[in-house]
Amino acid sequence: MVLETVLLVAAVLLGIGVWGALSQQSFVMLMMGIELMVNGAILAAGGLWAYAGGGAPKGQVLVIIAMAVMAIEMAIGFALVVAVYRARQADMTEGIASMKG
Amino acid sequence: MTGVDVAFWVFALAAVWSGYRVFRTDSMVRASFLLLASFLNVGAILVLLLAEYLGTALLFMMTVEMVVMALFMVMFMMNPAGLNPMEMVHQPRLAAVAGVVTTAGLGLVAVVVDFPDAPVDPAAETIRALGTELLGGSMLVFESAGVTLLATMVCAVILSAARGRYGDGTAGSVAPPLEPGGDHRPEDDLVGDGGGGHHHHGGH
Amino acid sequence: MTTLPPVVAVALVVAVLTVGVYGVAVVDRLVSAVVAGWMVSAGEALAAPLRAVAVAVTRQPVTTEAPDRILWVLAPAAYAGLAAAALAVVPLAPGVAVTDVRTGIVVFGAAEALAIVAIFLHGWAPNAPLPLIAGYRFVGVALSYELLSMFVLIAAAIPAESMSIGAIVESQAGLWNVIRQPLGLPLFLIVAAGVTFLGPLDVVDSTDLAGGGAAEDSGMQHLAWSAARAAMLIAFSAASAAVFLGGWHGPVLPAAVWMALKTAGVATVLVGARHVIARVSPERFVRWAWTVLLPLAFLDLVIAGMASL
Amino acid sequence: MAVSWLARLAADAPTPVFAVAGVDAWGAVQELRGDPRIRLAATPRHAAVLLVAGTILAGHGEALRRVHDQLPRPRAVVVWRAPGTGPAIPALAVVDGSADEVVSAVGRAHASILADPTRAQADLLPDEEPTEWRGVGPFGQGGEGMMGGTPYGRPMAMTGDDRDGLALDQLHLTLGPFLDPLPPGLTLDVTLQGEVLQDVAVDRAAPPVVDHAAPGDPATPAAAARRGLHWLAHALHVEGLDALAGRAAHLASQVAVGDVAADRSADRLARLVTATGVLRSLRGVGAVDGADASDRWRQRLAAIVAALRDGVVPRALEPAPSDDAALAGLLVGVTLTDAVSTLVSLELPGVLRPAVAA
Repeated sequence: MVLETVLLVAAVLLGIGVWGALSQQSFVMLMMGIELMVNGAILAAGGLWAYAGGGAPKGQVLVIIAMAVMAIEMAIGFALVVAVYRARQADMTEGIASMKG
Repeated sequence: MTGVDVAFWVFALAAVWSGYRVFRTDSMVRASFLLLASFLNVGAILVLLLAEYLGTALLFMMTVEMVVMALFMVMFMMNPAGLNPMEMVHQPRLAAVAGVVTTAGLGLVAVVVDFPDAPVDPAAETIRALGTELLGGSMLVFESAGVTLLATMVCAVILSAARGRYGDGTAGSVAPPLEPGGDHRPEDDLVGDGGGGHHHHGGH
Repeated sequence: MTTLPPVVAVALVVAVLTVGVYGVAVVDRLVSAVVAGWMVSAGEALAAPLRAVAVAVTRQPVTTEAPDRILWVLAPAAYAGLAAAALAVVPLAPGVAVTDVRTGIVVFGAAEALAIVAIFLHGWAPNAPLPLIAGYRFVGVALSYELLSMFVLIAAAIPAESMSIGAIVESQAGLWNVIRQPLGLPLFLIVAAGVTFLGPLDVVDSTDLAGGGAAEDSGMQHLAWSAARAAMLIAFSAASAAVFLGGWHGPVLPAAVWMALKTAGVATVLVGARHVIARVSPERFVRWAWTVLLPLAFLDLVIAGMASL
Repeated sequence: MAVSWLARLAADAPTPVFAVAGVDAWGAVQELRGDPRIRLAATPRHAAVLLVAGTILAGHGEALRRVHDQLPRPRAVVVWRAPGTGPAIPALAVVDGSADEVVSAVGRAHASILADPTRAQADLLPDEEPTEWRGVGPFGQGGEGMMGGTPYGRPMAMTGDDRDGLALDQLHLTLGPFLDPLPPGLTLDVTLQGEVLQDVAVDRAAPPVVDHAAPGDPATPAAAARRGLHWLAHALHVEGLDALAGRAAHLASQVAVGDVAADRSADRLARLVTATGVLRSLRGVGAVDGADASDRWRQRLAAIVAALRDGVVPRALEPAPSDDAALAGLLVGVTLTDAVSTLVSLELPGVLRPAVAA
């Protein structure tokens, strides 16, 4: 386990997240892709903190912020899905092809 | 290879494999819990990296989050149990290319860039340092995150509530066409349709 | 805090859980006999768990239509494993912790949260309606006490100035947390009853769903699930004893004996409550949890914070 | 030998029994909860012996056979007080005697299948999928596309409005006729959204065979107390208080043999039941004509105590829903837990009479 391998694993996770977020039609599956991207980012930040940051506490704060971002993304994402579903009965991205109305 | 290395590769492969399976399974519930498995493995790697608190906090947070996720998945999507095949994708080629390009680009950065070599001291009080930092130097950041989360909660409740400040939240909205991209049919408007729309899942 | 060698540590956790599960079964038998007004001899009560095991072993497993076999088998194993993980961070005597990590209460909280997943999947896996309803119902209820547990544990960590459970025990040398933070223990016991779905909070394997989450389990499968449930009860009892009842602190008797007595006491109270308190409706409990229990947990945190100023 | 040692150990345990009872034998079955030699299981999956008691309606033959096959092997059937009509089921033992005799017979049946598993009873129904679906559709899933078909014979969940104005998936279920918490023979077709009942219909598919099944009003105080205690034992069991249910059932058997100490025990039982908080937790559940489940429990407890202590035969109890529609109306819009609590709290014959006389 060295910095390069940790970052490579993080890159693969991010790549899978990008692929999932772009290819999935369902809102919730799309959000899963985004979560997986943040997962990769957290791993990368943790790896850099441990190997290149000399254990600076600010590095850990960054990870905590990433987790907060994930929580916010989730909460707002689900709230939007509920709002859209309530208004349009749609839970797929194509279901709201037009944003009017 | 030391025990830590073996553990790292086990966790890393498990994280990647379960992350990939998220988008390849037929069941929403399995998808959520595979994503959780990916998070758990990343949390375990963080513990190996001596970020004990972050690793365990990630486990804790993601578990609750994925339980909520699974609930939502099943609430909003048909076929929760994976009895029928689930293939809801668009632009698969573009997505795959984007994924590979992202991985390759970031991987290149990981290999090529010469990062400073400053490993964390295993004896350091990292958790105490984190606590002091959160309530000391980075207090503004920490508090901003807290306030943002509060604002998020308020927003989420407002967005998802059935009734807004100005009456019914769905007033003026229209039902989606039956086919993606199809014409909107006025008779499908939700307004005045007491029962709500039943078209979306009306596949048979 | 020293850490035991891995082999000893695993053996210790398995031994404590085995004795604990057996003890829970015996106490359950005794309490239910007293409440039912039956005569039960000590030998009979001691033999009851073994007989129950024999009944389970002689039954063949059954299956449902298109179940998720892997998860169905994995769920009890995961639940028991989480009980072991939760118990591992609780020191059983000074210096005798399996792994007294610095983030003890966070690990305990994570095990608790993952237990929700295990219980849900156990209901989901058989692909049958009643277990499925039980699984979803549990998730709905469980999300409301996850916060409670974290608040009371953090409040207990404040006077110790550490998240390690060993340090929390040390901080109670003079005054136990049950007196210093009177709201902590009752709230934590509610969480314990919830995560092990006992008695008033048995919203999972409840009789109103004809067995609920375990309605499709038979023989060994049901036995494994019940044993995992009892193991989690022991983990929670040990944590309650360590975090709120002063752990190994106590006069005259050796430290480990005090810890064992306190753990057994908490477990007995929880098992006894099962037979004398009626089940609450999940819907009403959730309302009550968010409007009454959560503010109480806040108050607990405020009391702990004020006291440490 | 290890196996026989295990079998002996298992035979010494309380025998796990799943009871299927006709209306006429339901009370007697509840009284078995007071016997420590057997344990009435909540689901056939937890049982070793199937106890078929009293008159089973001919229309419930299919359901009875299905329950039989749900018992894990090795299994045995004991038939008790069968009138000779109704669906036939192969039995290891047929008993027409007292509760004590049937408990002994159940224990013997369990011991005999443990000692010799070849004596255990085979499946009654063929092991096959309820619907032919394999190979149909592009993925062999039994339908067309992601939404199509009825995988494993079950329709896909369709959406319907819930109480928060969101159109979410619904689950259609049939509960009964032998579901442990429900009155015997009652079959409900329900539509669930989450745990909330959106639609309830009482199923009348099973034609009645006998009409003497509905118990008449009790003539003596002892009979009235016993009937009340049978109800109490079942109700306590459903509310998660099995040990107290055992106490109530035991008291019922004491009353049956004319034990003089029964009145004091009844008083104590009523106090214990009140102390569990069950009356408080049922407040506001299933109100009929202003009386909720809690009121019905309180009335019934008072009636039991009065019958035993003062020798009073209680007058007709609180109002029950008059017909199926009223019963279904009582259950729609509440959670499954509350619906079950409501059903349990109702006077049983009030629910069952229409079911038998339809």
